[in-house]
Order: sequence, then structure tokens, then C-alpha cells
Amino acid sequence: MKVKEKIIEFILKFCASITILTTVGIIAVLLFESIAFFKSVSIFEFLTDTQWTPLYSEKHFGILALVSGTFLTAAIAIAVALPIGLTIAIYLNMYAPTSFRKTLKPFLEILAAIPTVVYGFFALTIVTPFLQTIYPDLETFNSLSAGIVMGIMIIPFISSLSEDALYAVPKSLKLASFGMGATRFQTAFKVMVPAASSGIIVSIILAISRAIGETMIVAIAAGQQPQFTLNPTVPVQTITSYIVQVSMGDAPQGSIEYKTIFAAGLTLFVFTFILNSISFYIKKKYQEKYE
Amino acid sequence: GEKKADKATELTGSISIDGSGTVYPVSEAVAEEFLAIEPKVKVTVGESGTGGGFKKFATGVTDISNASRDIKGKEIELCKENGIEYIKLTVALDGITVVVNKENTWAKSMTTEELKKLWEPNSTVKKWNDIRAEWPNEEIHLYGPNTSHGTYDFFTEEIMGESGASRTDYNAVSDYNVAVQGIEKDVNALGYFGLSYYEENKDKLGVVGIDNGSGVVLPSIETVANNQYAPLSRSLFIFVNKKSAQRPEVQKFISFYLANAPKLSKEVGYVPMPQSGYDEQVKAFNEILIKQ
Amino acid sequence: MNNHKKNKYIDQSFKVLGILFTMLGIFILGVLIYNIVIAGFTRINWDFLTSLPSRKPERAGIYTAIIGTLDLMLLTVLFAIPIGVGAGIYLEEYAKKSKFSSILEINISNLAGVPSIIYGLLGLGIFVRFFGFGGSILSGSLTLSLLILPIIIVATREAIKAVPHSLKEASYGLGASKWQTIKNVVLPSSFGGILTGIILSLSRAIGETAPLIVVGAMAYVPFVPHSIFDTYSVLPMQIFSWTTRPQQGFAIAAAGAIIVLLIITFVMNGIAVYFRNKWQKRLK
Amino acid sequence: MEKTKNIKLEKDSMKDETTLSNGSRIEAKDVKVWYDDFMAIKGIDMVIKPNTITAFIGPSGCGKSTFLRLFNRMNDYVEGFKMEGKIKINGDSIYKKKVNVEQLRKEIGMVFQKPNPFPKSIFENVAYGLKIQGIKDKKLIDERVEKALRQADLWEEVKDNLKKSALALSGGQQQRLCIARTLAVQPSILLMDEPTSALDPISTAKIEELIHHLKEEYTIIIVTHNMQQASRISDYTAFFYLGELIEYDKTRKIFTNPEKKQTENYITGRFG
Amino acid sequence: MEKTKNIKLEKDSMKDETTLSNGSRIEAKDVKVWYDDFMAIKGIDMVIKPNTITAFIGPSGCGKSTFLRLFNRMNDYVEGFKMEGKIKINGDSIYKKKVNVEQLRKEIGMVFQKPNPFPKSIFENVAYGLKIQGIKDKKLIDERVEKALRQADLWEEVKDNLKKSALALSGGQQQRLCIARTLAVQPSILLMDEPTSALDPISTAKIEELIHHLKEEYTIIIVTHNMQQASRISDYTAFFYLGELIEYDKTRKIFTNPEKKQTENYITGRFG
Ligand SMILES: Nc1ncnc2c1ncn2[C@@H]1O[C@H](COP(=O)(O)OP(=O)(O)OP(=O)(O)O)[C@@H](O)[C@H]1O
Ligand SMILES: Nc1ncnc2c1ncn2[C@@H]1O[C@H](COP(=O)(O)OP(=O)(O)OP(=O)(O)O)[C@@H](O)[C@H]1O
Ligand SMILES: [Mg+2]
Ligand SMILES: [Mg+2]
Repeated sequence: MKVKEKIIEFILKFCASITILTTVGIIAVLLFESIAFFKSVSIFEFLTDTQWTPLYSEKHFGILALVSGTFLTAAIAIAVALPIGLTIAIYLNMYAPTSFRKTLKPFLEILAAIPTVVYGFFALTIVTPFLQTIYPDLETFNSLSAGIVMGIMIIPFISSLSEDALYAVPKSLKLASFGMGATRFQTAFKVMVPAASSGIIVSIILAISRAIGETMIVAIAAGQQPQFTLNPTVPVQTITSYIVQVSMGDAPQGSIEYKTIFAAGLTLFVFTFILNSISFYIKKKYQEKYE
Repeated sequence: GEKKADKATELTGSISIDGSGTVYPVSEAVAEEFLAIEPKVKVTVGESGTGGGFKKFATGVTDISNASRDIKGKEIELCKENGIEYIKLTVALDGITVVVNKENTWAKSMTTEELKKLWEPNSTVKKWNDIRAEWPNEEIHLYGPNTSHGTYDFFTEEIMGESGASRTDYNAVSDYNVAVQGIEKDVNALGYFGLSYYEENKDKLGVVGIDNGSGVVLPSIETVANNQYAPLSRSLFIFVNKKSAQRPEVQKFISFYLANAPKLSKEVGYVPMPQSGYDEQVKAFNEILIKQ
Repeated sequence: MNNHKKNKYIDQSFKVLGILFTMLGIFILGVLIYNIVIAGFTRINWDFLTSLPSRKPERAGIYTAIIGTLDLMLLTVLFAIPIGVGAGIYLEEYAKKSKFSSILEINISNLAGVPSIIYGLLGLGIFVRFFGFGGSILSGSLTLSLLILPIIIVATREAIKAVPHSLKEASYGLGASKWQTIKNVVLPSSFGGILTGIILSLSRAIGETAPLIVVGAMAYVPFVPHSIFDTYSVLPMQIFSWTTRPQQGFAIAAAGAIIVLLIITFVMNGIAVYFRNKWQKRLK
Repeated sequence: MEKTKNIKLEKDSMKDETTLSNGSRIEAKDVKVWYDDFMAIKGIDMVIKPNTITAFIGPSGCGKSTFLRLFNRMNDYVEGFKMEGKIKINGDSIYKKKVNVEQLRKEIGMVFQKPNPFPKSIFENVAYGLKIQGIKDKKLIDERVEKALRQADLWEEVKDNLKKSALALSGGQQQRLCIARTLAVQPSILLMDEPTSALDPISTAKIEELIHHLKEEYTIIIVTHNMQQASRISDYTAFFYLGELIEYDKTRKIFTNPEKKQTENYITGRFG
Repeated sequence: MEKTKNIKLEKDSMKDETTLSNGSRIEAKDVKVWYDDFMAIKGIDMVIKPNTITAFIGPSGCGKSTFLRLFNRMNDYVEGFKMEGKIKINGDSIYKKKVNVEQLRKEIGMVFQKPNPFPKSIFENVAYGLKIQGIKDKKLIDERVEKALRQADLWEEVKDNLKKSALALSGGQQQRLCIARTLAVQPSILLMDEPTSALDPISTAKIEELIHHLKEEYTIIIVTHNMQQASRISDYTAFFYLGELIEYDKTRKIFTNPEKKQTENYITGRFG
């Protein structure tokens, strides 16, 4: 019996350690080529130059141009997805009849399943022209509509996972709050959301991660022109769309141009690592208050 | 049925092809037809880019590599390291077409100098009348392939004289249909890409004739094939691993490829070489077979 | 009294907002699906489903891509779910609250943000080259498994976290071992949440193209794979290949393939949603 | 404590301003309740006078909680719940559409069977009801929190730890916190579902004492399994059995000379 | 019912086969417990004889539950829990590494303060303990389930609905189900943390009667706030206060002539 338990624990531990191995693998893959890259390009230039033109004749290696594009599109996406996703989660949990909840939730989850190519063309051919009727100076490729559409795509990550988290809050808490005369709105924001904060934060982190990792939508709708800008109306390129562009393009592998994708990937890795560390810290602090 | 009759043996085995997305349609078409006569040979075609294709080719993973450009230094080295010998065969031609919006009534032709002025690094051309004074005083919006496209390499090489030399402030795309969509809706747009994308969208786009000093030439199957449309005609290649070429099914496939490329490359939107060009390829291929 | 009116007003407004947002989501979904269906509907027929790819858009079919996608998903499910759920259980129930487990936790949500193409490069290095699986279905599904693992793990952990402590205590109190408690009490109670994670992660996996191209998925495969070591194509690969072609006919074929891809996803999600609803009904 | 209030159920009806001296009167008329197909309350009529303490007794599962929760419409959230009949508070039916349910619940406090503190600090648990009413005055909140905690006999134990999470309290402490939380809103009717079943005798005594004091201004209904408690603190006792109200009378009458045999049988298994 | 068992804590130690007549003996030696920095048990020595019923009483938060949960190592899962001292059952220390905790818990049943049925059917709740022991014989399981439900006085109410979810039961029914669930495993020690606080008098009486019967074969410890209950059913009573064991003696002695003033004060607030 004990032995069986030990074996099971060992197996489970092995499952968990696969994630460590994956990380080690990713870092190894990224570092190996990045080191070669940083032998020919100084880290200083990499971090301070504001132009990213490794495949032009006049080469610049300023990762900031890609980082700003990544940040901008992800920020727009989350600005769209967070309020909408959370509102939907709360609506489904607190207001909607059960039958609604049961049917609408899986419907919304389909949003996450639509191939991103479709989203890309949706952004380019429907959202951008629509936005241009409001703001005519919007360029054909821009981070605004790419970000908005990406936001729509990640709504189900927030709405579904947050709704799960809300659903798991003991019913007695909800009843206690109702019993004191709180409206559903008050109950939702004062009791349910705090009690489900851990799950909600996780859903947001996953959604952001998904937005940062997305490629097709930005490649199609935001253009592929690296620019150091936070202006949402002009074309930008994200780190991921750059990596895909090069790794699936015609550039010779092993060349310095090709190695840039590993340096860019490493940057993204560090970038998300910092982001995750911060949110982990926030989450932890927030939880301690309650448990 | 009837084709089978002229072959005594039924071949087996598999042939792995990968590389450029530009050349992919040609190889796909050949593979499709080949399947009809040799149903037991498994031919697969991938599209991981010329660079990605060569990486696999140079490590012996694939038998044939599709390429929209010639093999480059690092890739040649890698082939040597791994003892991979190869032969380069041209299978079709493509014309890089400069297109504008359908409503564009002014830009009917451009000289190569004007193209250079427009596209060179740090170009000062911002408006149409920066190219020719009589053209409108409107901002020009540029579209082109992203920098990892073979088309981009080729265009910059031919027009600027240096591969990769280009202004950076244009709308780069990875999928030309996206550029078509952009140019179609914007009177002040100009862009360049492969001829087939223009041919398919003739009703939506306008074309710019190219004047390289010997008169304006419009891109078309004829002008590309007879090399009148210069300098923007380019070749599409397949690279064949010499060792693989010893296998009967590969041999037969290549022969079949070269025999059918004229018809099939046209079908998928490219321009066949004159028949003499294909005869040369066949000769070159047969030579290496004999040598081995 | 005034406050009451205000609260009631806010409450009602929020309800309206909730309905609005939900409807907006459904509406956009409707627009997307409408567009795809309008574009590709005419293309859907038996021939399309059972034909091999072709240079002629009107003759091209997605038979091998469908089979490839199904095979790939099946393998991915087989690898990713047990490992993901197992890892989630380990982290939530076994791992001690230590610095190391914090790092593990950050690490996992970090992995969720690594772009899929990087997983492709990893898969290329490990599965294709190191283990020598080549550009096979096995390499592809292992790569996808790694890719969706973080989503499953995170969802599993959250679902497990939500299981009331008193239930675990009851089980332990009856002499159940840790694993028995997990198997009989924790997992059944958290099944719904785990399924949500699986739905979302598979929805992601089924649409991936870039990493699969890197690990060797082919665009033209005229035969059905017979073993996990065979070459394969997948629907998104076919869609990607077709959308970049100049001929309008391929755009239609791509839309048709997207419809099929969506249908496969619906069916897959439908099964999971069915179980989720059934399960949650039992719980409350 | 604020002056006695009069419940206004319908948002805008100002007509019915007849100020009752104190507390509130509750009436139930032919009330039936189903959970899906299961009939939990089988037609009950009952009038509860203002400023009285009424005890609901009866074996487990007989419908005490269900009936109690009708008065502040707490069953509304139970799936499959259906109701027939009328419940009136101060003459106004509370199951009409117009009724402002939140307002109703503010005036009718409830303490539940299982302690259910919010996963917040002790202070915030008690201040919760005030804050959702929109009270912002920090001093007033502090005062009311302290008072409520004192009333619930918890102040001494937690006064130095008001910031501590309520979940770290013991079961009994948690239940007293829930009572304090309800008292802080100063309702006019108090519904208590076995409020002392998790408390030790000393706390129980204090709560009972408190209940007794509150009677001056509140109408109180308490569900209890403790016969002693029922007989000690209540004015009226209602005995339920299998969804029916078997007997309802002055507590003294019920405990000394019940009309029905069933009641007597139940009472005389006396030991609680 | 199976024959009286003897707890075997260490998996392979066959040496200690001295079969005690019945029940099991529990010893605590200078036991101290902390939750993080808070000291909840401040050094307690205690010996509980086999086949006795011991009641733990004391005000809320004094550490009764904490102390009780030491005996089946239930606190192991509480974050921040630390313990010093020794707890022995039949002479074997249960906090040694070698101890098979699952085996221990199988022999030491526990009923909790708040009812906590599994979200499964009634039948599966009761069969749970048997199934995890690997018992597969369907007939045996059916028998044991029925018997346990009868013992807990729940059989009549649920016998036609064994497939129904346990969560649809009322509070009292749920708690009786939890008792049945524990009895089904037939432990030799029963730890009960306010097992009847959510029960009506009739069920309570039956449970008490049952406890009384079980004494023949089991050692029983019951935490209760109900003085009557303590005096009615227990042989020994332990009075805790602020983490200390103030007095521990024969129940009669404690309730008639306690040594300590504190105990007397607590008892004479007598009403439960
Ligand atoms: N949500 C529900 N769904 C279905 N049946 C329910 C539900 N809640 C209660 N019941 C049933 O309704 C009946 C009355 O339940 P109620 O909780 O009112 O009993 P009670 O008198 O309060 O019992 P206790 O003293 O044990 O708390 C019981 O038979 C119970 O099983
Ligand atoms: N998990 C925990 N973390 C921190 N402190 C705790 C924890 N559990 C209990 N305590 C504290 O330990 C003390 C003893 O708690 P315990 O639950 O043993 O009391 P009790 O005598 O059972 O009370 P009650 O009669 O209310 O159930 C209390 O002061 C309580 O606040
Ligand atoms: Mg009840
Ligand atoms: Mg306790």
C-alpha cells in the first residue's frame, strides 16, 4: 500500500518535472543560438537601439521595436478581454439562469477555438474598415484592431476560467451576502470576486500569455513592420510574429538573421518571466490577506 | 490505366520534398500527377520556407528541396559538412509584378531608376509627385513582402543592386493576399509580388509596366518566358540530393517533373521556361546519373 | 432609501451590461462563423472530405488532413491530459510550500506564455533530432502536448484548490490514503474545472500551424498515416497553405476546411462540455 | 441603536405609513413549497406577532429551515424551488413583483445553520452590511462594528485582532461573528437558524440573553433543536412535522399541555 | 459487527500481539500544539481508558477540536501546525515515522463538527470507507451500508433513495449520514467533534443511545457544548480552557463536585 503510494507520488512528481525539463529545454535552445548572436551584436545595442532591421541591408538590432509592439497589442487585447470576460463570468454566475449558463459558456468557448487565421482576416477586412469610419487616419495595418480582435479571442479564457472559480465559491457565502441585503452586484464584487481571486488572476495570466504568444492575428492585421511606438494606429510587429516570419521564411538558417529569432525569443521569455513573477507576487500577497 | 502500361515495373518507396512556399504549388502539382502513374510511391511536400527546407536538405532529411533563391554560403557549408551533394534544377519562372490600385490612372509605368528611388533605404519619396512631378500630391502607401521572403531578396537585389537594401517604412506582409486586400482598397497604394497574385486579381488591381531602358514592358507569361520582362523575372528551383537521385523512384520522379513542369507550372500560375530550358535541365540531370 | 435605489440601479445596469457583453461575444462568434460558412459552405461535400489535396482548387480535398488532425489530437490527448492533470495534482497536493514550488508555479504560467513556434524549435531539437522520431505524428503530438501542458496544469490546480477542505478531511478520516482521497474525492469534485482547461487547451492545439511546420508536418500528403512514425498533414496546415495561394478557389477551399476544423472542435468540446455539465450537476 | 424601523417593501409606496409601535408582524397564508417534485411545506397558516420570540421546533428534515427562509425570500436562489400562498410582512405581501428584495433582506436579518463568514478580516465581515448600504463614515462604522461584536459576545476575544482573517476563528467564534455581522445592520426582524448549535454554553447564554433584550425592538424567529432553549427564550413555539405545522401556541402551553399527541411525543423525548 | 480489533500501527511489527480485551487506550504526554506562532495546546497529559466514553468540554476556541484531532493525526494537513510531546495508542507512539497513518485512521473513526458529506450518492458516501479498503463483495457492502445507516437512525428516511445525492439532505440528515459513514468502517476508537450539534432531539437521543452501545467495543471521545449530553453519556469528562486541561475526572465527580473553581463556573452556567 505504502509502496503503491510512493510510486504514484513519484509518477506525479515526474509529470510535474516535465515542465521543468521543458523550461530547461527551451532555455537551452534559446541560449545556445543567442550566445552566438550576442557575440556579433552587443547587448547594449540590442537593448537600447530603437530600430529592428536585421534583414535589411542597413542592420539594426533594437529589440525595443518588437517589445513595444508586443506590449501594445497585448495591452489592447487585455483591455478588451478583461472587462468583457469578467463581466460575462459574473453575469453567467450571478444573474443568468442555469440553462443560460450551461449553453452560453460552451458557445463562448468556441471563440477560443476559431483558427487565428480567420481572426486575422476578420480584423483586417471587417474591424479595421469599421474603425476607419470612426477614425479615418487609422492605417490599414494597425495594432488597434489586431489587439481588439485578439482580445475577443481570449475572452473565453477569462470568462470560462473565472466562472469556474466563481462557481467554486461556497454557496453559503453568496447566501450570507444576499441575506444581508446585498444586491447581486455587491455580492459579486465584494464577496465572490475576492473569494475567487486566485482563479480569476490565473485566468487573466493565461489570457495575457495567450495574447503575447499569438502570431497569426498580428501578422495579418498589425502588419510586419517593427516600430518603436505606442501609437495604436500604425503598423507594428510583435516578437512572435517576427519569429514565425523568419523561421518559416526563406532566410538561410544558421545566418545572423536567423539567430535573431532566438535572441528575440529569449527576450520574450525573460519578459513573460518578469510579468509572471510580478503577478505571482501580487496573487500571493492578495491571498494571504484572506487565508 | 494507359500511363501505367508504358512502365513495366511498379515502383515503391517514398520521396520527401520540403522548402519554399513559392515553389510548393509546382511540386504539389507534379506529385499529384505522379501519384496517378506510380500510386505506391509516397511523395510528400512541405512548405517550411526556402531556409527551413535547406536546413532539412543539408542534413539529409529530405530528398528534394524547393527553393525560390539559390543556395547560400552557410547552407552550402552545411551540405559539405554532412557530405550532401546536390544538383540545382530550374523548374519555372516567375515575374515580380509592381501593382497599384485599379483607380490609379497615372502610374502606368515606371523606370527601374524610379523604382530604386522609391524603394531604396532611407528613400525620400513620400508622395507620388516625389517620383514624377506630374503625379498627384498624395501620400504613397507601400506594400511588399516581409523581409524573410525570397521575393524581397530578389527584388532588392535586382532593383537596388544589393540584397536586403530597402526602405523599411512599408507595409510588410507574409501572405500576398493580405497585400492584395490592402492595395485593392487604397487608391494611393503601390506594392510588388509574384505575377500569379496579379493574374488572379486582375479585375481588382492595376499593373505598372517596367522600363529598364529598353522600353516599357508589361509582365505577362510571354514577356517573362522570353526574358523581355527584365530585370524582374526570376527562376524557381528544386535541389536534388545526388544520393537520393540514385533511387529509381526519385529518378523517375525528377524525369516526370521536368517533363511535366511546363504544363503544370503554368496551371498553378507560374511561367514555364522555353522548352530548350527544360531540355538543358534534363541533360544536366542525366549527366550526374551517368557519372555516379 | 436613496442608496437602495442607487444599488438596485447599479445592479440592474450591470445585468444589462452582462447580457450585452455576452450577446456581443455571441454576435461576434456569429459573424465569424457566418463569414466562414458563407465562404466555404458550397465547398463542403463528400468529395471534399474524402479527396486528396490537389493543385486544382475545385478538386482539392482534405481527407489526409482530417485523418492527420484526428490522429494528432488523439495522441496529444493521450499524452497531455494524464501528464497535465498528474502534474497539477502533484503541485497542489504533494509539493511542499517552498521556494522551489513557487518557482515551479511561476515557471508553469511562464511556459503558457512561450510562443508556440518556440515549442516547435524545442520539439525539433528533442523529438525530431535527439530522439530521432523525425517529422512524424509522434513528434508533432509530443510537441503539442508540451505546448498545452501549462494550460491543463493551471486549470487542474485551480479546480483542485476549490475542493472544500472538509471533504478531504472526511476522506482522510475514514482511513483513505492520499491517492485514494485524490482519486475518489478530489478529482471527481474538480472534474468540471479540469475539463474547462482541457477544452481550452485542445481548442488551442487543434488550430496550431507554426510549431507543426517546424517539427515536420507536410502540406501535401497523399496517403493516410499507418503508424505514429508516419508523415502527416493537419487541417490548419492545409488551411494555411491554401490561404496564401493566389487562386480564389483555394480561399473557398480554405473556408471549407475551416468549417470542418470547427466542426471537429465542436464535437470535441461538446463531449467535454457534456461531461462537465453532468458532473457539475452531481456536485451541487 | 437606531430607532425602531418600519419595513417599506415596495419601493415607492409611501401610503402605508402607519408606524407600528415596534418590530414587525409576519403572516403566512396557505403556504406550500416544493423542491422540484418534492413537497417540503404542505400548506401552512401562521401569524407571528411583532416583538415576540417564536421558536420553530421539529425533527430534522421537517421543513423548519425551508419555512424560515421564506420570510426573507432566501429560497429564491434554490434551484427547483416553487412556492404557493402568501407571506405578508406588516400587511404587505413580500412575494409580489414590485418588492425590493434587497431592502427586505436588510430589514430581516438572518443567521444561518452553518457558520459562513466571508473570507475577509473580522472587521470587514461585520462592516460588510454597513458598507453595502453605502455608509462611509469611518467613525460610525467603527462604532457599529464594536457594538455588534460586543452584542455577540466576541469583542473581548478579537478586539486586538480585527484585521485577522475570519477563517482562522474556531467554529464557535465564527458563528458568533456571523451573528454580529447580522446585528450590525440593525434589522427589525431576526431569523435565526440554529444559531447556537455550534456555541459553547457560556456564549450560548450570552446570545440567549441578547435575544431576550432584542425582543423589545425586534421580531425574532429561531429554529432550534434544543427544547430547553426553546422553552427558555421563546414566547411562542411552532412544532413542525413532515412539512406541516402541527401545533403553534404560547410556549408555556406547548411545553406543559400540548394539544396534539405528536407534539407531546416529540417534546417528551426531552433532553436537548 | 466484526470482532473487536487491535490497532496495528506499524506495518510489519507482529511482535506486539497482546490482544487487549476491547477498545483501545490513548495516552497523551506533555502535548503542545502551535498554529504558526499561536500556541493552541499548552502542554497536556491525559490517559483515556479503553471502552470508556470521554467528553471534552470547554468554551469555544479552547482547543478541544485541536486536541481531539491529534489522535488520528488529522492536524497533519493544517498549514502551520506544529506539535511537541507524545501520543500513544495501545502503547505505540502514533507520531513516529514508521506509523501507517491510513491504517491508524481506519481504526480511529472521526465525525466532524460541520457535516461534510461527499458530493456522491447516499449509498456511496457510506460505502466509501469500505471501498477504499478494497472490499469488493457487493453483498457485504450492501449489508454494512444498511447496518451503518440503521445505527445512525437514517435508514428509514433514505432507504428508498440511496441513489440520491447526499447534498440534497437537510443539515441534520447530512450529519447522521456522516456518522453512518464512519460507523461503516467499524473503527475501534470513535472521535466525535460535536456530532449532534446539528441534530434534532429524537435523532440526538438515538445517537446517544448508539454511542452508549458502542462503548462495549469502542473507546469514544466526544466534544460537546451540551452539558446535559456530557453528563448523560460520558464516563469521564475533560474540561479545557485556553489550551490547558483544567480538570479531568469521572463525569459524576466533575458535574457534582469539581476540584477547580473554573470548572465549577463553567458547569454551573448550566443549561445546554
Ligand atoms: N435544495 C433542496 N433540494 C431538494 N430538497 C431539499 C433541498 N433543501 C431541503 N430539501 C428537503 O426538504 C426537506 C426540508 O428541509 P429543511 O432543510 O427545511 O429541514 P429542517 O427542518 O431545517 O432540518 P434540519 O433540522 O436538519 O436542519 C428535507 O426533506 C430536505 O431533504
Ligand atoms: N488552522 C488554524 N490556524 C490558526 N489558528 C487556528 C486554526 N485552527 C484553530 N485555531 C485556533 O486555535 C484555537 C483552538 O481552536 P479549536 O478549533 O481547537 O477550538 P475548539 O475548542 O474546538 O472551539 P469550538 O468549540 O468553537 O469548536 C482557537 O483560538 C483557534 O482560533
Ligand atoms: Mg435546517
Ligand atoms: Mg471545535
